[in-house]
Amino acid sequence: LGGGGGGSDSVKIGAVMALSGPFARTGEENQRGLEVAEDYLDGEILDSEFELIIEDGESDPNASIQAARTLVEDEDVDAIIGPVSSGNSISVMQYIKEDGQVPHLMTTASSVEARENPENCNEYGFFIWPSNRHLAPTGTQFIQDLPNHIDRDFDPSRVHYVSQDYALGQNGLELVEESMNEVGGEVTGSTLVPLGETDWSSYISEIANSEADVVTGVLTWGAAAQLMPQANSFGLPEEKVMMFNSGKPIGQFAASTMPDEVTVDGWFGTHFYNPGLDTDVNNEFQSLYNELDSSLLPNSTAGASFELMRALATVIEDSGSTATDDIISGLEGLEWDSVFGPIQFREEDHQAALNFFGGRRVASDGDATEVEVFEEYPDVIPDARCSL
Amino acid sequence: MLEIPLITTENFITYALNGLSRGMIIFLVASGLSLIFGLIGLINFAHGAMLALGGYGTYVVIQATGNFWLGLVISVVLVAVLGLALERKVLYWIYDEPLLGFLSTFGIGLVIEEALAVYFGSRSYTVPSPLPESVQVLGVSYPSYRLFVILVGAVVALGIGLILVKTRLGLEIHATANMQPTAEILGVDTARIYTITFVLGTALAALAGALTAPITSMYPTIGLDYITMAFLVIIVGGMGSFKGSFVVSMIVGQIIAFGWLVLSPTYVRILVFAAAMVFILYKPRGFFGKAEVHE
Amino acid sequence: MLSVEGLTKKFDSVVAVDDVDMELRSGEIHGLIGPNGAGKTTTVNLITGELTPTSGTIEFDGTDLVGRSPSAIARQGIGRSFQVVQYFPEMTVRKHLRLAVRDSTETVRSVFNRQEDYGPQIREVAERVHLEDDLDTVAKNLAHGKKRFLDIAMVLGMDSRVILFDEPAAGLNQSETDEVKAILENLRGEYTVLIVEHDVDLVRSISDRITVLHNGSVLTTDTPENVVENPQVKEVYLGE
Amino acid sequence: MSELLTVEDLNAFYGDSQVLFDVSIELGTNDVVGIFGRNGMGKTTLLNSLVNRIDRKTGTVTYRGQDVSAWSPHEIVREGIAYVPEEREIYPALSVRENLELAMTSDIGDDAREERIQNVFTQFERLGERQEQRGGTLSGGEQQMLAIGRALVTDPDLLLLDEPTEGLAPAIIDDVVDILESLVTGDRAVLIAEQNINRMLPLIDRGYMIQTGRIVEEGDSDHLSDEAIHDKYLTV
Amino acid sequence: MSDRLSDVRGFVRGLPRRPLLAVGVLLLLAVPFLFPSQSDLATEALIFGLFAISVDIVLGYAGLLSLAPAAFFGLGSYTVAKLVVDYGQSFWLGFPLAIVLALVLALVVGYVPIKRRIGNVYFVLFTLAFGAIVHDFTFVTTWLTGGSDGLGFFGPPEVLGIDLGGNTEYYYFTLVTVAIVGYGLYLLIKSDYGDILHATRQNELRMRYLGYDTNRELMIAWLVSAAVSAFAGAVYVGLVGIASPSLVSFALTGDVIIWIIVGGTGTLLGPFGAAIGLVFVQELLQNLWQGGYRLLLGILFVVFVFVLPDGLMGLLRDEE
Ligand SMILES: Nc1ncnc2c1ncn2[C@@H]1O[C@H](COP(=O)(O)OP(=O)(O)OP(=O)(O)O)[C@@H](O)[C@H]1O
Ligand SMILES: Nc1ncnc2c1ncn2[C@@H]1O[C@H](COP(=O)(O)OP(=O)(O)OP(=O)(O)O)[C@@H](O)[C@H]1O
Ligand SMILES: [Mg+2]
Ligand SMILES: [Mg+2]
Repeated sequence: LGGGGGGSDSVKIGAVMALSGPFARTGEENQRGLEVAEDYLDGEILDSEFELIIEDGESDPNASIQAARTLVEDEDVDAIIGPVSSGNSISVMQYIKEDGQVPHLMTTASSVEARENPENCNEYGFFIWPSNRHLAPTGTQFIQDLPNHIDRDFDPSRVHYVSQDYALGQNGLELVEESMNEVGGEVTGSTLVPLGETDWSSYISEIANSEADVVTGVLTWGAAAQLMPQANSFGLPEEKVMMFNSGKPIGQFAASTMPDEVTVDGWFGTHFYNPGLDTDVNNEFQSLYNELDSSLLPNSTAGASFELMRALATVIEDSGSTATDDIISGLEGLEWDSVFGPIQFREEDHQAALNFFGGRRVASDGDATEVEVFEEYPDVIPDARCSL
Repeated sequence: MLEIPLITTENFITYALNGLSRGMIIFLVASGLSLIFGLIGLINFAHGAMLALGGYGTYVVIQATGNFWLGLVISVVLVAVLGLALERKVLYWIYDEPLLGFLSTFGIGLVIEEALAVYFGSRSYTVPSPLPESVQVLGVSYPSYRLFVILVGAVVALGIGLILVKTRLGLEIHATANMQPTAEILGVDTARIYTITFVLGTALAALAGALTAPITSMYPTIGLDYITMAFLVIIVGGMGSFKGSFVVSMIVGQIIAFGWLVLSPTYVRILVFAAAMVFILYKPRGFFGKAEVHE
Repeated sequence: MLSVEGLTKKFDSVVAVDDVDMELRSGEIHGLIGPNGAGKTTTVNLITGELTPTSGTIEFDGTDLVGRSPSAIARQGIGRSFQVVQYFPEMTVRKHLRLAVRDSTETVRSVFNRQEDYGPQIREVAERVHLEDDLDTVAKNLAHGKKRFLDIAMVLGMDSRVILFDEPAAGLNQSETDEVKAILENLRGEYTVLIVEHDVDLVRSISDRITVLHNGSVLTTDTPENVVENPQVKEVYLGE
Repeated sequence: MSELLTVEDLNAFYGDSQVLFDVSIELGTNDVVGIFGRNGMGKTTLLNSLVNRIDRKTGTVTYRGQDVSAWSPHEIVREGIAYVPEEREIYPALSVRENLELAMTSDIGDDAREERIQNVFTQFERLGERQEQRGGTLSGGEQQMLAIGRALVTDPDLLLLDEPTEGLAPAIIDDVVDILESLVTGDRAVLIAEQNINRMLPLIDRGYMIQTGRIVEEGDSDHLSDEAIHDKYLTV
Repeated sequence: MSDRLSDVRGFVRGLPRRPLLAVGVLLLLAVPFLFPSQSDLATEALIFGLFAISVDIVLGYAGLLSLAPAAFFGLGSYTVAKLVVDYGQSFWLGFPLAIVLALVLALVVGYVPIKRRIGNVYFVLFTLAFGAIVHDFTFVTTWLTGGSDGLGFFGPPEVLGIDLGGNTEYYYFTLVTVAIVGYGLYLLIKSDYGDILHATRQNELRMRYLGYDTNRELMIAWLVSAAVSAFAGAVYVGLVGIASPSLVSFALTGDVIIWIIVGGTGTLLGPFGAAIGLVFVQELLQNLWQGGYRLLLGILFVVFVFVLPDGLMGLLRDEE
């Protein structure tokens, strides 16, 4: 394995965050998670101040690569956290694999392309976010379990798929089709909304007229912020069971400025972060988060980068070294208690194993996010598909 | 592969209303642009930023008072005042240079959007709908806020259309736009006409922003997603033809509302842009524009 | 040399040019006069390709010009000046003439041209219109009369055989008008000239033949002496 | 004779170059006055200065006792002045009728407006035939008629005409001169800039001769019809 | 203020030109040695400089404001990336192909608007729509362009035993290509063709009646511009190793317009210098005020449009 800045005095960690462009909202929360982690660690690793250098990846693969390059080649960082989306992450992964060669901890990259394509996944990369192959079957399973929790007559074996018309949405569709087939159901139709679309009325009509009773899919925060209020105004959740993966809508309300008036009735989701989880680390995470000047609530996106930073600190503290090899071997198989509950970086493919649940957001009265958990899904991580 | 599904009357009405409300929103954005562009000849690229300001202004007032209508009025007035200041202090002397006009409004728009991004962050804000209920129209249930938007669009269209066609102000706007020094010696206070037109156009952008806020969510560059379409609409409708931008907005709204039945939505959008481009080529003066003028 | 037959141009309901037959003989100076709106400018625009005729033919040296672009027609050897002088305000007189003199069809080869090429031709043309001392003046700074001359010089420089002048003396004072007249006289025999002009004295004194248009149709084509005496022309145009 | 317009020590500039030098003229309420001079001597500039259509000027222009030097053009013309510019400046996209409508301020009643328009159509039949045609498609001469018509509909107290016969066919010039004759007999003041002095002499009460921006001669028709003056200032 | 300006002007004019040029060239040659950590950035700056020049030819000389330059830049990047990543072809094959594709696309897009002389304002909006289509298209056609993931990752090949993948090597490669292409454009513009464009801008009617096929002349400028933009995009993708939607985005178009205005339209050298300067300024500012760069850039741009519409070159050039 290659270099890494083992020799320098203080620990240097680089982050590529989407601070502008379509994923800026995710990037902002990722960054906030890092700030919380700095507070949490008192700014120190190995008893001396560590340096956190954040570069803007502009929500774009090419800018992300450039940012990573600057971090590795000019700043000589010991590890990189980020960037956000799969597309951006893939470009950085390829760069790390070929040239960069430092530990690379990704925040929300979830596409199959990033996680399973042997050209992309590599020995340097670690993933804390569940992959789409995680999300789709769990969501499908939850849909099958939903009739036990909803007092409505509907057929969980037929779903309509909704997402945005780009890689994430296109990939998600295939996976949902696959997992629906596995449970003997089907995807009866799909709506892929153009990027940058602000008026969703036609698509809502399409969804309303779909054959299926259940609507599912993956949404970015931006898309969810468009879909939810507009669908509510058309009364869509009264006609269809709305169940989305990837923390929408459960996390959505926490991490956006969705007003209270946007009703949550009829919206369901699967997620791995329960804000109500009563553990030391989650309580501290939440209180540090709330001290920051943010109108938002603690959420999984901030939690992800928070935990990546913690994991790095733990590994460096344990081995006393910032050498690339030492960090990677430390991370492999690392188990710890996170804001998501118990979690582990699997040795075979560097994917995090964590537990899921299905439920819904309920209207809250304070700043705490209330989540009603219907079902728990531990051990849903699929077999390793990428050998490093 | 194209497949044309059968649709029921109810669906048809819902789709048509979708198209109508979408068309009206496009029109609200386009109407201000059309005034400023069609009549002053200025490609006002800051229009999108004004729209965003209208939306954010409404959001801020709602945060403070909880009242949407107050937010709407205040933000439209404030943006109009900003438009007044811009026109009086900055833009008035570049009207006869379209390229410079485009560039300066491009710069001003950039500054406003980036300032919004720095201040509010790039996350989006959702504004609650002031009319959350649905009502029955023509046998289907439809969100009343969208019907309200349709109504406002229609009133704006009619009101401004009448001003342009029936009033002396309309004639003076035309005269000033085409040959300002001549309008002056015919007794037209052209400085006032420029100001009125620009401020009115800007206020319409803010109105569009405030009205769309409860439908969509606000983010700093939201304007860019609207104005490309709005520009095409006013060109296809015919430079300076208010009627044209109205009719074309309605057509585009309906195309998108029904287009997904036969084609994937992204391609519908691409198709609309492409069709508009072809149209510009074959009829640069647009649907309702007048024929080429010789010297 | 150049002949039009049955030339007609309709704008919506207005028939601006109505079945006009006209022939320019090689080397002659031909006047084209008529009341305002008679169709003179439109005729010139039709010949030069600015407008496409509704019907009729325009034949030049045995080829049909209808449907060709203005630049193609100009390259065939038909030059024109405009009712309102047309020039490049920010360029020097020398550059104007250089653009006129050089081969207008070549672009890329011009990379290898040198500054001093075309010098003699430019000087020769400038001298014809008395602009030789203004070669380095930027055109917008020229007096109005000299702008006129510059316009004419460009046409001469591009080596046309037929030149169409649309009101070359408009806006000129007497001495300038006389200068224009001298320049035009100078062209006789060398070029075939069509001149549209309201200064009847000017047209009469230099034209070999004059065509009178009225309401888009040819009233008469004749020698200057006969045209001025023609009662119809007097009635509709000269107004005596 | 009561004063309508007084110009004192007018200097006018385009950029750095001065075009008018210390020009002073005056005009009574019913005066018909000519400004004569060769091309480029400053006639148009003088008229433009009166209504403030110029980059920069010094000196005072007094109209009906008010100093209007710093007023904007529309404010000045609203005091009862009509201007027929040299370039005609017809609105190409507006119809003949709309061009006329535009010149009349909104305080004129509908009947009066229509009557004035019809008057113009009687004076220029050709315009009447083409009232819905767009200004830009009129021929040069037709545009000149429209420009004059556009001044007449305002029923001005002072009419400024800049070379009303330029670019017109001789027959039309006769018509225009006829119209001017009918105008000058009315109770309004007229200021005409012209090169074509002989046509104008019968019409005017007084005239000024302008030479490179300076008034060099002033007097009545008789005085100005002097061949010597013509030779000196008009021919070459 | 204007005193200060004329001081600057006087100073600059007083400087001997040739030695200044020599210093500039030496500086460019020495970048990898003087600032080894900045050579990537310097490479990017040079490429954007060339891109700015290519766009200046249509905007500054032909007078056509296109809002789609990024489409051609991106086309160059995507062509190379597609060949290398999906078809495993040679990196070099991408260059001629990129240029050919750009020429074809430019011809298709520009032919009718230029031929019909749809007018400046319409041309602006026409290209705005075209840019929007290309951007949307790049996102949807994942099978062709990789959608939002882009097409990557790859490095430039070895030539004559030199591995262009190294920062220094690629810098010199870029320097040489930019110098050659840039000088070629300079020659073209300084020749009679520059005058033809200049004159056409001022009075197209007159040019046509001088026998010039002005449509053809404008078309040539448009094609040259598109080809050079695509070429710049192709060089660029070798640097970053991935083609992604940001390369066809409106933001990039906005940037190139800003560079041109700040540098001075129709001066070639101005936009070139401004692009290079602003790329470095961006890097500097980004470390000082995260997110504020574009705001400052916007303010800078507005200041230039209103106060110095002739750009930096206008500031330095002699006044008549
Ligand atoms: N594009 C057009 N649309 C409609 N009518 C037109 C158009 N162009 C010209 N005309 C009409 O055609 C007639 C002839 O116009 P033209 O300009 O040829 O006259 P002209 O003889 O040059 O007159 P002038 O001496 O006044 O310049 C006029 O009645 C004019 O109104
Ligand atoms: N916009 C301008 N910029 C610079 N100089 C100008 C401008 N307009 C006119 N001039 C100059 O001012 C002088 C006077 O011009 P003006 O038009 O007043 O003359 P004129 O007597 O009306 O001539 P004409 O008989 O040609 O109409 C001329 O030398 C002319 O070149
Ligand atoms: Mg004519
Ligand atoms: Mg004059």
